[in-house]
Amino acid sequence: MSKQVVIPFGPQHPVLPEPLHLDLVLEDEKVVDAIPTIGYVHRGLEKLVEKREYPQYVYIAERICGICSFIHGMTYCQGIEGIMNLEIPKRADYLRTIWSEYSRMHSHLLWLGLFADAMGFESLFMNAWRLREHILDDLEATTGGRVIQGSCKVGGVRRDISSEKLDEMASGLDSMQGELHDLVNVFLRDSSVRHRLKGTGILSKDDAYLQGAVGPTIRASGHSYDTRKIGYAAYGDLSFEPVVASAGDSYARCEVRAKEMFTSIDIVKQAVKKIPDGPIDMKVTGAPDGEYFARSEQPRGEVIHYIKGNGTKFLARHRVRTPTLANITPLVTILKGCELADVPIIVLSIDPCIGCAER
Amino acid sequence: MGLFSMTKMVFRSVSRKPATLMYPVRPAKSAAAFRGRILIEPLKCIACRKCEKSCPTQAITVDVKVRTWQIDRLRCIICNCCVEDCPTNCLSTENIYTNPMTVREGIEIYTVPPKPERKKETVDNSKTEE
Amino acid sequence: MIREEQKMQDITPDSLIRSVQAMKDGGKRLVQIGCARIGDIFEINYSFDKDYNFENLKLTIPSGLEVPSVSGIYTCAFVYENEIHDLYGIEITGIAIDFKGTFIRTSIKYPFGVVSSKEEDACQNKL
Amino acid sequence: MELLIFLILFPALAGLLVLLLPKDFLHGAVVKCSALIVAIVSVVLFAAEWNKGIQIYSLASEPTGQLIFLIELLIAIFLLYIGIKNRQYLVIGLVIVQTALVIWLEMAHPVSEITKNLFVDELTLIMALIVGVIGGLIAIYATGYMREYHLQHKEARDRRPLFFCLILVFLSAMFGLIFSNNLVWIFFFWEVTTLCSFLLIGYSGTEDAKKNAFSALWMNLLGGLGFVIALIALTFIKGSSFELMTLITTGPAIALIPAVLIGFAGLTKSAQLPFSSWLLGAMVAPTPVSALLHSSTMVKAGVYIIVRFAPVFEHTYAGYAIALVGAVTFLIASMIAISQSNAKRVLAYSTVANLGLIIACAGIGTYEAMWAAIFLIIFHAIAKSLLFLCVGTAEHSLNSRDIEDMDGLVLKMPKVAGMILIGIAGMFLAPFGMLMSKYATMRAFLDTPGGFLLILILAFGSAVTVFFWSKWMGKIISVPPSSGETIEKRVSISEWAALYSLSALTIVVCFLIPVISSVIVERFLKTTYGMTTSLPFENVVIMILMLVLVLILPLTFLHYRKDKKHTGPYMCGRPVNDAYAFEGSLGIRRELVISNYYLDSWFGEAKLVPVGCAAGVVLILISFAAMLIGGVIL
Amino acid sequence: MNLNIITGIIFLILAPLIGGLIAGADRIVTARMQGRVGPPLLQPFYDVSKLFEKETMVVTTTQYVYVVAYIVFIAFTGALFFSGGDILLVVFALTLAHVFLIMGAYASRSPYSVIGAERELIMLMAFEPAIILCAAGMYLVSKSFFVRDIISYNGAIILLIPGLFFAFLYVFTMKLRKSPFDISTSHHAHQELIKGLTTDFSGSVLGITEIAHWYETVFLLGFIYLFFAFNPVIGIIALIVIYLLEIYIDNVSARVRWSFALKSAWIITAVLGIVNIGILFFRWW
Amino acid sequence: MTYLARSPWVIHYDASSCNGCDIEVLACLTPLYDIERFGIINTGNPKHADVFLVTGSINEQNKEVIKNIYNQIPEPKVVVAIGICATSGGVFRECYNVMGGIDTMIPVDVYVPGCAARPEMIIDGVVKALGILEEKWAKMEAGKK
Ligand code: SF4
Ligand code: SF4
Ligand code: SF4
Ligand code: SF4
Ligand code: SF4
Ligand code: SF4
Ligand code: SF4
Ligand code: SF4
Repeated sequence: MSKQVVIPFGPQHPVLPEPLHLDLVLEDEKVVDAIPTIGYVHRGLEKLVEKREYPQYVYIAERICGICSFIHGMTYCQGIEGIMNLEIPKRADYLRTIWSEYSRMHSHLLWLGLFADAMGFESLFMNAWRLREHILDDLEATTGGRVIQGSCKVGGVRRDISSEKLDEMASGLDSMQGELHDLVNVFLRDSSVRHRLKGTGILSKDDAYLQGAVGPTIRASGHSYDTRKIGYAAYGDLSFEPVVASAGDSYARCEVRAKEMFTSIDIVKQAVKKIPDGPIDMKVTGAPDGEYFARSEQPRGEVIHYIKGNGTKFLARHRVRTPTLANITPLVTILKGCELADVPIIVLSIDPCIGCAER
Repeated sequence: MGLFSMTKMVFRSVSRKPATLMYPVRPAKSAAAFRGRILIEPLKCIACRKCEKSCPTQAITVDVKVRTWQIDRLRCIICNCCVEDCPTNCLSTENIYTNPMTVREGIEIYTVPPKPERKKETVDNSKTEE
Repeated sequence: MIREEQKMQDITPDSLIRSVQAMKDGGKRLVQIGCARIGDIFEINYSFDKDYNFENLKLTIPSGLEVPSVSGIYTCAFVYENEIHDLYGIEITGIAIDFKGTFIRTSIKYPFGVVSSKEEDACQNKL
Repeated sequence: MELLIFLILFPALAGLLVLLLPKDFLHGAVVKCSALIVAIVSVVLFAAEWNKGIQIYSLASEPTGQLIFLIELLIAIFLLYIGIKNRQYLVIGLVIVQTALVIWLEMAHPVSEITKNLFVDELTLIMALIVGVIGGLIAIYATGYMREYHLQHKEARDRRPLFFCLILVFLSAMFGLIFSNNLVWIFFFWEVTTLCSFLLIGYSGTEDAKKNAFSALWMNLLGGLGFVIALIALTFIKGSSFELMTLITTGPAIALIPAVLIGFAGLTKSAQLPFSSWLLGAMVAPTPVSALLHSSTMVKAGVYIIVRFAPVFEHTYAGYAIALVGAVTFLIASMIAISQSNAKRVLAYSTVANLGLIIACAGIGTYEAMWAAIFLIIFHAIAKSLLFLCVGTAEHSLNSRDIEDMDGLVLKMPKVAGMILIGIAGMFLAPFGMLMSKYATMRAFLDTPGGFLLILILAFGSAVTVFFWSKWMGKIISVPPSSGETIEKRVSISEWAALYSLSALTIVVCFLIPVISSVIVERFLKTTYGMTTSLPFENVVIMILMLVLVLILPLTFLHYRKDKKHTGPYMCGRPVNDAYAFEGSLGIRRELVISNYYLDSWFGEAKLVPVGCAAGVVLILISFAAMLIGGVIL
Repeated sequence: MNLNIITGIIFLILAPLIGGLIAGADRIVTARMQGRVGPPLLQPFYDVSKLFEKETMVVTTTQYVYVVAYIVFIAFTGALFFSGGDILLVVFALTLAHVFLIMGAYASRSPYSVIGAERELIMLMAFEPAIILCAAGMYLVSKSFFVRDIISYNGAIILLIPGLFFAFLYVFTMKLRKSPFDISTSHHAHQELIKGLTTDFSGSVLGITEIAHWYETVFLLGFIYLFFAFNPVIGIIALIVIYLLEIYIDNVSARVRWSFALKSAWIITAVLGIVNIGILFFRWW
Repeated sequence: MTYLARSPWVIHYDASSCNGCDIEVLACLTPLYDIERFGIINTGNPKHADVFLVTGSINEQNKEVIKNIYNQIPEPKVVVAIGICATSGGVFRECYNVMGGIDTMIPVDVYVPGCAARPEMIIDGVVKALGILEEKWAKMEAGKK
């Protein structure tokens, strides 16, 4: 007689902010097997390229996801610009960079909050999200949207930020740093948090690479792989180092994300200093013909927008390979052998975003 | 190592006033740039259908014959494209949002001025306006 | 904005496994597998990366052809291969974890494998 | 005295009758009748003697003693034969040593001068009731059970006459054991129970059964050896006596050495660590055997003898060490019970645990502890036999004795499930008997200087107990998806009769606690210790109030039955069908499987048994050392 | 019979009110610790009233019976305690009550309820030794199991059994279902078990569970009060401080795994128990 | 008099939203918006909930899930569709796998527009839903008599 338990986990589950389902096979509370299914959020939006002209499609691309909405829009635009070989104005590149980093901070804070929630640390969740509102306020003030920014377009950006506002943003980030430190301190130092995270869901260095992990997930396993280093947008002009940890456990992933926020603050401050004056967009005519894999670093890792144009206003194919999709295989690997209580932590530790994984 | 590292934040929270904005007792915070909803000045509209074409969600329907400009609030994603594309600048984005509704009636219809008799006048008109 | 250098290489179904194995032997990471339908043929892109150098293998096949799975080489390929199967209806044989068409459940079977939706419905104003 | 002799001889004779009757002729009827008679006579005995205090009867030991010696030799020869045939060298060795010692004892120190060979006191009466009534009920149950057993177990040779004969002889031996005042006689009956249990465990004749039968045999023979040595020691110690009642009153200075050695025998017989494995192995036997061994006979003989010597153990280090053996066994066996999913093994571990508790009380040996020990014996016997019989019945219908397969038993076998629940509640829940006894145990431990560690062990052991019983209850009452027909129809009348009687007993005896306490137990304590104790009166009231509440509450079910909307369980929003199967990954429809926790990595046998055995061995050695220091040197 | 039935009855009437108010205050303080305003003080009463207004959905009707039994015995436990009854019986009755609650969860045979039930059992297993040893400690101090005798013992019990008191405090968090031990079910924070034990309770069944929890809170506070019974003022202050401490701990720690909860509770109870009970024993003999 | 409006417990399900509206729903719980002021708790369990907040639109795979959750919420209950995806399918209306707003599957009581809906809008929506909840309760009580 087997003493196994087979239970459904998700799609509706309070610790999973998004629908993903796992069939968990447990022995007592040990996870013997976890088989995932996605598809609860699949909309099929890639096919909308056949109905929307490519400049309009930016707004669809943005809504692949509401968390790193901006980066999706931007990467899509970069893809089109890549095919059409457009050199967009420098200021637009800088603005894109700034907004990208704001997205990253907002996303990481959001994630830290959810992660705390998964550990049953409610007040930490509340505090992370309270801090996140500062970032959202700045995003809203500069783009007009809290989560869906809608400020990117093919050939540049749609809104400028005044230099006073830029300075204000930089100093705002400065003053936020203190509280951010306190927050991060809890994640990295508190013994109850460490008790839950240390050694939970270890992804070895080799597994991380061969199973195609990206973003903080691969960086936490000791690879210094950060797509921003390719130097798209203004990243080529700015100096920063990818945050790397080596343990490969949930704690390392948390650590990487926590520290990345400070890198982001630093990047924004550099960008604010260096941003050149000039136009923010350029006129785009014609239609893309050709194909290109646009890559960029989302909060969750490398995202790839594959765009294939056929010379008409309607693209032949747009495909997004989102970081979550790449991280699913590692996730399944590290879930095996954990405890039921760790399932939410491990699932969240790769920061899954089903929204864009399924499109 | 730290037992109860959260202490500092907890005591800070207790000693400060709560961060809560107290909506709806006090009005919502929202930035001036916030895209709440699309506003039209129907009188300025020339029913050129440019907005209709640029709208990624087909929220706008312009009936050139009956002279109406119609928007479906439950479709509009407030992307601002129509505002950007309108030749007469009759569209704008307010930072007030559409209220929730209990029946699915997001459609608002505005009557726009009839088509001017002669083409030329229209052009003149718009020029003078500018 | 800089445009990345992206190596594209065409392969055939016979050489698929060999080329992918060569990639793995070269220490490259599987970035993604994606598919596009151009008329009646399918293009499957296998993308790899090492130290930010992007390389792509493009497999072009007519519809109806079976493709061997590369999940034996890179386990993580199962995600993409299941997806391609569910969206395009391309048979991929020997996937490590085969969802048998339940990876992404769609209301239309193989939505990308059939005619484009633009041709199929004229009305965009439906509720 | 006639009643005593009747009780000792009648079951054995009835057993022989069954054996001699022609095949398939009236076996059931004979067994049922004689079991009934035994039960009735033991009640009659109780009615006749309950208010008379200690009654010692003289019976010339001469012819009987020689007969006993003869039978003992026959048994030894039989065991030797079996041992040689099966190459069980340990058994052979033990039998040889033991027999040699017995012969030496008989030759060198004939103890024929003893005349006060039989006696009755309150404790004996209680034991007699347990053996007679519960043992009788089990025998009745067995008639129905064995028919079904042989239908299902084709591999076992049908030797039912032998089986019933052994059961009845077993009862005889038990009666002999408790009525004898002559330690040599006690030893004889002791060996008869060993033999009977050996044969009953090996009844099915399978390899497994044989193996376990032999391990039971050698452990009990080891205990028997201790017993013989105790007898030999008696011949050396001045002022000692072969009469049980006299020996006990001589106090620790004289009686400690035999007490500890006999106590050691008791530890083996009552399956305390490190000897618990034989009782677990005994689970291969048909369930009535398990019930018999666990509730009213075998193991009870072990604790009975230790409880008898409890006054000797009071305030001695040896007694304390024995108490610790019991306490450690209680804790470890309870813990191991968590990791078991085989219902009979859970029951077995729980038996071991509860016996441990009784022994802990006996080792402490104060009057309060004795009160607790006696009640533990009573309630344990009733509830445990009920549980074993229920499991046996359920096993025949479910074809499994696994707790996991009892999922939703309330719907499949409502009556049996109800009885299991009563039995389990009887084992660990207030206000049922076992828990009230634990209350007394607690108080006893707290009131004695030796109780320091025991109280801690008791606290932890009780917590653990709650866990494994509750999860079993939960399994039974969790409602399975499709509520099919009940499958109780096949259960025979004789089984029902035993089950109903025992369930009723479980509850009724709880109400009777104050009566039993004042009428019997307190008298016993008074005569033994000159002091007595009982539950505080208001606690009795409260307890009875709770009992009434527990019995009434299920009636609210009738009230709530109406107008409640029924839905499926929460399954994370996944569509579920009536059978609780849900849409799983990879397109598979998955069954919802829920199983209890077994916490194997914490409480697994592999982990705890060695620890427990080591502790048991050490403590037993300590008790020997304390015995030697206390008895020989000082 | 020396039971003070009056105080028992007063408990039966007042405990839900006090328990509800404590829960309300708890939520406000928690909210303030998180930088929020929080609900009104009477929110728990609104919640429960609402639950009774809702339709009750059950997986099986027997759930209802178990939950009713749960509240009956929790109330019984408290009443027995407050009328000065035998503290061991009180502990036994508490266990009985919890077993009923657990049965209620088992009855539904739903994955999360059952896992919640298993975990609740583990928590019970972690909790029991501490409370039994406390009872034992009080007996050793006051030579009586009766609450009325313990309460009239004129000495600071807390000073004699501080170790046991600490062990009890440790497991008290489990009973309050607060972080880090909100393992089997939790009031607030989300957990992998949805709502664990109470997942398949709804409407009035859930309402009853909630009221029973209030009873329990008041009873447990009463139990803690025993340690400080020598001086009512100190006693009340101690209760407030201890409760605030619990809220604080709730807000500064993550939920631990069951294994840690059980292990730590047992180790603490065992170590402190041995030391403290040992000292008591040798003081007397 | 009913206490429903004073203690509406919500359950949130992400149908096929882009996360934009989801995170705004979650933001409502956090200090700045703190909907616990109104007694709102995000229970995460349909059996405890009164208000069903749905973001995103119906698709092939989640339609059964939504129905299942809806059926497990005890009466009286209200459904609030948040964001234009949930009200009409939004930008993704024409996607092959989107079947439209939530009301194609279960009755919706309040529609909250916006893409993404702001926390204030969500609060407004829930408050509006409370009125409906009370009405439904009154009807239920009347039905009992
Ligand atoms: S990774 Fe997550 S947050 Fe980023 S776009 Fe995808 S779904 Fe959104
Ligand atoms: S919505 Fe009407 S105007 Fe716009 S593209 Fe479609 S058919 Fe043309
Ligand atoms: S704002 Fe965007 S969605 Fe709304 S009407 Fe204008 S173009 Fe359409
Ligand atoms: S609103 Fe502007 S764009 Fe739209 S029809 Fe009128 S004038 Fe043209
Ligand atoms: S508006 Fe309706 S009826 Fe007319 S074509 Fe479109 S879908 Fe058909
Ligand atoms: S949207 Fe209007 S023009 Fe287009 S098909 Fe429908 S009715 Fe015809
Ligand atoms: S044809 Fe229209 S309604 Fe039908 S699935 Fe496609 S987009 Fe949806
Ligand atoms: S309404 Fe907008 S923000 Fe909300 S889920 Fe839909 S696309 Fe995302």
